Amino acid sequence: MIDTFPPFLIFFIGAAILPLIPQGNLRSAISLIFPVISAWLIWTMPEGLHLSMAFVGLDITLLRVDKLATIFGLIFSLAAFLSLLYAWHVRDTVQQVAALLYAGSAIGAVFAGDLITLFFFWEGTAIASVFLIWARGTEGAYHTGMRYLIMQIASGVILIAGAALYFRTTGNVEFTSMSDLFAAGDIGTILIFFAFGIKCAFPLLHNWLQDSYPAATITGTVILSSFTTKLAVYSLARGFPGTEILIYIGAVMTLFPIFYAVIENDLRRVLAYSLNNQLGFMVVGVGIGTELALNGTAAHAFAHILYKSLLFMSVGAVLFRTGTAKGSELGGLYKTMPLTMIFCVVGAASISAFPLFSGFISKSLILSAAAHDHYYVIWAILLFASAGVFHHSGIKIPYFVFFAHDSGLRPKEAPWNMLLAMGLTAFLCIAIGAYPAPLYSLLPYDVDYVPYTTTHVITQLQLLFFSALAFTVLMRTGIYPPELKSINLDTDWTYRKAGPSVIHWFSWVIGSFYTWLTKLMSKTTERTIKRLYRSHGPEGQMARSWPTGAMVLSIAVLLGATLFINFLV
Amino acid sequence: MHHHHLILRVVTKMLVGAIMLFAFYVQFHGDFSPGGGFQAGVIMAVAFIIYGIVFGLDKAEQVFPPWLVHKLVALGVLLYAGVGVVSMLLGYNYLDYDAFSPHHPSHGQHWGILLVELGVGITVTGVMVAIYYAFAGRPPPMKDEDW
Amino acid sequence: MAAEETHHVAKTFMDHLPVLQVVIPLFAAPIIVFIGKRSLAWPIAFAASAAAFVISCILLIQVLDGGFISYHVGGWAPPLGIEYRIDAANALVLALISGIGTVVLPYAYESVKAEIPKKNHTLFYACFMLCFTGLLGMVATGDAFNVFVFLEISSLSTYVLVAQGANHNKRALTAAYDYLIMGTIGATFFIIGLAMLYMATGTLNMADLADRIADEGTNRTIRAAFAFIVVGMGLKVAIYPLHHWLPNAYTFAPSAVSVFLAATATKAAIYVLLRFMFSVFNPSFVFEEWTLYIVFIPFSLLAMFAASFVAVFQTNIKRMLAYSSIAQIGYMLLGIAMLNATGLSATLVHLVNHGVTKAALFMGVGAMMLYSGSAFFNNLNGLGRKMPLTGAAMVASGLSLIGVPGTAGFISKWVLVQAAFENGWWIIAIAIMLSSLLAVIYVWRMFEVLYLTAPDPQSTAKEAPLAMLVPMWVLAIACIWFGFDTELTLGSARVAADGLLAGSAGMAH
Amino acid sequence: MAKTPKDDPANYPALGRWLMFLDKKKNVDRIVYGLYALCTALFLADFLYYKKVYLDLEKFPGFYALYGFFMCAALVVCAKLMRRYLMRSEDYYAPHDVEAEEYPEDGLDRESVND
Repeated sequence: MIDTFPPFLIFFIGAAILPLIPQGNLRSAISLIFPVISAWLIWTMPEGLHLSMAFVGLDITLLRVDKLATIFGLIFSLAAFLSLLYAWHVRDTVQQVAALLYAGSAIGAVFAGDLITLFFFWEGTAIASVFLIWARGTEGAYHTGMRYLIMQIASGVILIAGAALYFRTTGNVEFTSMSDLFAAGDIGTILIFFAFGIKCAFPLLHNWLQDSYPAATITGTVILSSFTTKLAVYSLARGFPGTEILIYIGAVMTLFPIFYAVIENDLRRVLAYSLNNQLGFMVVGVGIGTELALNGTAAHAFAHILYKSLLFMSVGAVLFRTGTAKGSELGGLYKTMPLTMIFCVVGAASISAFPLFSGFISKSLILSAAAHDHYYVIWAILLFASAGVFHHSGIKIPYFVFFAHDSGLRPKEAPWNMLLAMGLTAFLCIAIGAYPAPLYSLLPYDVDYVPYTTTHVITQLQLLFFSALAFTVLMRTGIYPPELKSINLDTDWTYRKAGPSVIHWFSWVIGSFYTWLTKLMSKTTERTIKRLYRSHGPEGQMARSWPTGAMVLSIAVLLGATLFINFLV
Repeated sequence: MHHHHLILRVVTKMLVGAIMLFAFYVQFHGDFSPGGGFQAGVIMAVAFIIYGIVFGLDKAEQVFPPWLVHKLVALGVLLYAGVGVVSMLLGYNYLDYDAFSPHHPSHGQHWGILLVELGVGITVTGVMVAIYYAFAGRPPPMKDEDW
Repeated sequence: MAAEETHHVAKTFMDHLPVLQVVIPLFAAPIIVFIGKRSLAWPIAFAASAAAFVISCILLIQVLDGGFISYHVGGWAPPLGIEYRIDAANALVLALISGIGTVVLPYAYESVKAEIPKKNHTLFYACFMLCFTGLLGMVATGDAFNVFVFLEISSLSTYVLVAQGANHNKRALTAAYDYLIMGTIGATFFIIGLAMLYMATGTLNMADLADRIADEGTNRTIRAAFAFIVVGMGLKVAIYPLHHWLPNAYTFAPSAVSVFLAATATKAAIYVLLRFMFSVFNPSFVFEEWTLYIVFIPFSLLAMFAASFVAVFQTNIKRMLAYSSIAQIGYMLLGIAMLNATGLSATLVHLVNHGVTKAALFMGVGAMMLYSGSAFFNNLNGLGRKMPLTGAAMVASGLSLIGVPGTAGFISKWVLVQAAFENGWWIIAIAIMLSSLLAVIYVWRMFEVLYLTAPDPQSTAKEAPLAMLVPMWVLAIACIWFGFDTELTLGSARVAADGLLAGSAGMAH
Repeated sequence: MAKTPKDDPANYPALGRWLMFLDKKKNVDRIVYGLYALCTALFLADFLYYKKVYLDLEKFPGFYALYGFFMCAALVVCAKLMRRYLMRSEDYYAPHDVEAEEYPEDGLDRESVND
């Protein structure tokens, strides 16, 4: 029993008992225990299906343990631990409980063996996570949270609709590869794909991500960055491996956010764009669907969660100390926050895939898989995106925060818990990058890939340093776009600006039409009622007590009519 | 009124007995020849009705009090239905006359039909007389304020 | 014949149930008169109706598997003798009639005391029992002529019962008279139809009739018979243009009689109509289909709207309920006209659900009339607040009359709409929903009067006596209960509908 | 910017003080020259080893270097062009939509701009 204790339950139990513990260091310390227990459970859980049961006539499986689920479960537990450590100083019960519920739901979803269980946890992540945005307490955050919630819930609703259709087609709700059905154009599977796509921030469905992550609390953003999108990647890897369209979707995903990232001012939004770009690599990996590519996706997700958390943590620490995360307001912080700066650089190096950092050993798996399967254009795009991500995440973030022009801000170094969390994460990033064998052993398939070859190291260094060179040249020549207090239009313009104004216009047209109509209607209705009253009212023809003779006449007429019909046909 | 129509009264007195006798004839021959409870009951009722017409409602009600009429109406139905119930109690179907003489079903049929026809006769007599009483004893028309 | 060939096996109580169903109340009526004691009249009537209810329940359980029970009166096998024939369709209606009868009697105890002069009490209960017998007999029998006999028994006693309202309002007499004329004409048409059938086939047993019509096909006599039977029985059903007797009869009859008639009389007639249209005549006959399409559908649509409009404008609540009954009968006829199993089960289930609902509403009105003296809206102002339990029961059953989900009325309308969609008649489905909206209006008017107006300060109204409240609540709870547990109502209606749709094959021995 | 005690390098963390050399333009220039040198070295390194790659394109000497440089330059130029069409003021969607308020004070010893 104990070896198949569902790990998500640990988090839920934690969420239940945490509010009972007095607010303070004790509570923060205890909150760290749950991810540890969860990781241990996941580590020891035997592979196979556990806790299967019948639920309203459906066979559901709460725990499906295999290597793909295990690696995601482990990194989620690890991310939860690091995020909670980073959030040690937070004294807000809502955020603490939401964080545990959110992590628990995400882990539950990863181990879900069927679409119904998946749906429940899917919605669980949506509902729990929105509190991390709302906890910011500002009006903008409230509206952003609402938009975020609508998108997430919509994804869940589409998922359950797809699951229902899927059940009708196949007669079961097992969550397994649906690539063949999808290729055959099955509508239920397409809906499920679409639901995953929303959560995975596919192009044109992506904007909830860039909209919400910068709006959440400092610690909330770190937690948010780890789970939702990676859960979607996991779901795609589980449900749609080898679906070719994913390759192109992924390629576009890697591409367009880097343009936005270059000109974005809010650095947490820059990170959100680069998160989107990194997801693109994973989606391409799922789309290629070979063992190498899927290994790449899992490894990249693992590495990505760590370095993306690290980057969000360092920018969060700056935000915590200065009250802003805008490139135009910051600069020169290396003097007073050198440790944060170093951790940020480690994160930047990891995301840029410098040799000896974690991105190097995971991203290259996907690039190799693309080249190996002759997707040359895709390969070129991914290469470009790698250079681009170095450009905005690797250089832009540390440069504008910690160097560039001196903003005059002299904040204190980040608090100890943040430093500790960043330090641990940075250590993991480097450890994985320098010694990838343990990570490779966790991957779903056997790995015979060697990342550190002369060719790979040198070409990668060429790519990165020449990108840096481009940055330097452009910076020095003044071509590089300065950080400006501004925002950039994205797809959210459609529903934040265009939609409302179209609706406004329509409501005006319909409103005036309606006013005209109601005037007309009220007159007509009044007349109709009067007429009805004349005929049907107590004194009316229809309600009067008829003389017996008249009644008899009606019988005769009806009899005649019936006889006539009967003889006619 | 009693002093008028002497001939009518004498003839009526003579006829009433004969009508009753004829009624009994029709009643008890009902199972062999044309006749039976319905006809006999009406004939029997006629005897009382003609008596009432000629001698007045009061006299007729003295001879055949209304309460008795009501009871007889019910009694006839009870007799009819009772035969059925008894046959049922004897383990046969409702109104299965075989019940009354299982070994000679035709005897049973005789008994059964006789009793049932008697019940019909009694009820019909009662109903016809009751209708006559009701019409003849009608209270005056309603006053305007009753409406 | 059978008696001569085989030795007799003694019948037990259980074998006699089909006939006992009718005989017990039939026996009760003369006993009440014969004993003639006012204090015993009610107990006897109640005992008889309770026994009938128990029997009908046992019968319903026995035939729910789709089988039937045949009972030969007098030991004469059909088609010669009279046959009592119970299957799911009539067992359901029997249960409704005897159930309502049993529930109405305790209610009648108080209501009759208040509304009818003492000297008439014994006769009232005797007539009530006769009416009860007649309705049960009409439904239980498998002999066409027997249907007529029981139809007359129930009709004649109904005229008397309606006339009892004269003590309260003299218009009850004209209402009874109108009903008598119309009812007699209907019964006459019916018997003319039967005579024609007898002439054409030489038999009166329904199953035998069905066989012969199926074997020999139709001729003009049979078609004429069909027309006469449908119109004659249609009058008892109160099909739309033949409904004029109904509002007055329901309005001016004593409360207990209104309750009983509204819940059972037209329902029994609908059952007979169903039995003749589907079992005796083969529903696949073209002329029958055309009659349904040309006569039933337009008139039931007319009933649904015209009668509902009248109900909306009524100032007398009993009259309003009467017109609403006419509209509801429109639904039932529509279900028949759908000519599919779902439609028929909608009719059968609505027959039960509406019976229960209407009975509860009339009971509520009757209880209020104890204090208000009339059923006009302006005399009932605010009584819902003065009589909270009565008012609550009326609200519950009013919701069921509208067809709010979670009430019995919803189930039957839902099935009816489904049947319409099955035939692709979505316009009719829309019409059903629209006319339900009218029901919302008139029921709302009732709620408004009962709750939202100020009560008359001089009103002496207080909560109704327990003997009225209990039956009212039994029915009101049934309205809700059947809205959730459809196993009994809808389940047996479906079995019954399948049996009926099998046509003459459903009557095969 | 007025000099405050906080601005005094003596109050910086040791690591921060050590990094102060970046403040001097000369040192920054040195780093940039270092980068130029490194880039040249990496470009030349391409001629010195056997390239084990999938594509013929990759074998082109300095392919990665040139690809990285020109694509990044193109990226920045394109993004700059995009800015022309996409940039809006911060209050575009709603007033106070971005950072409606200061980050809520939660009692920790945070330093703000005005200290």
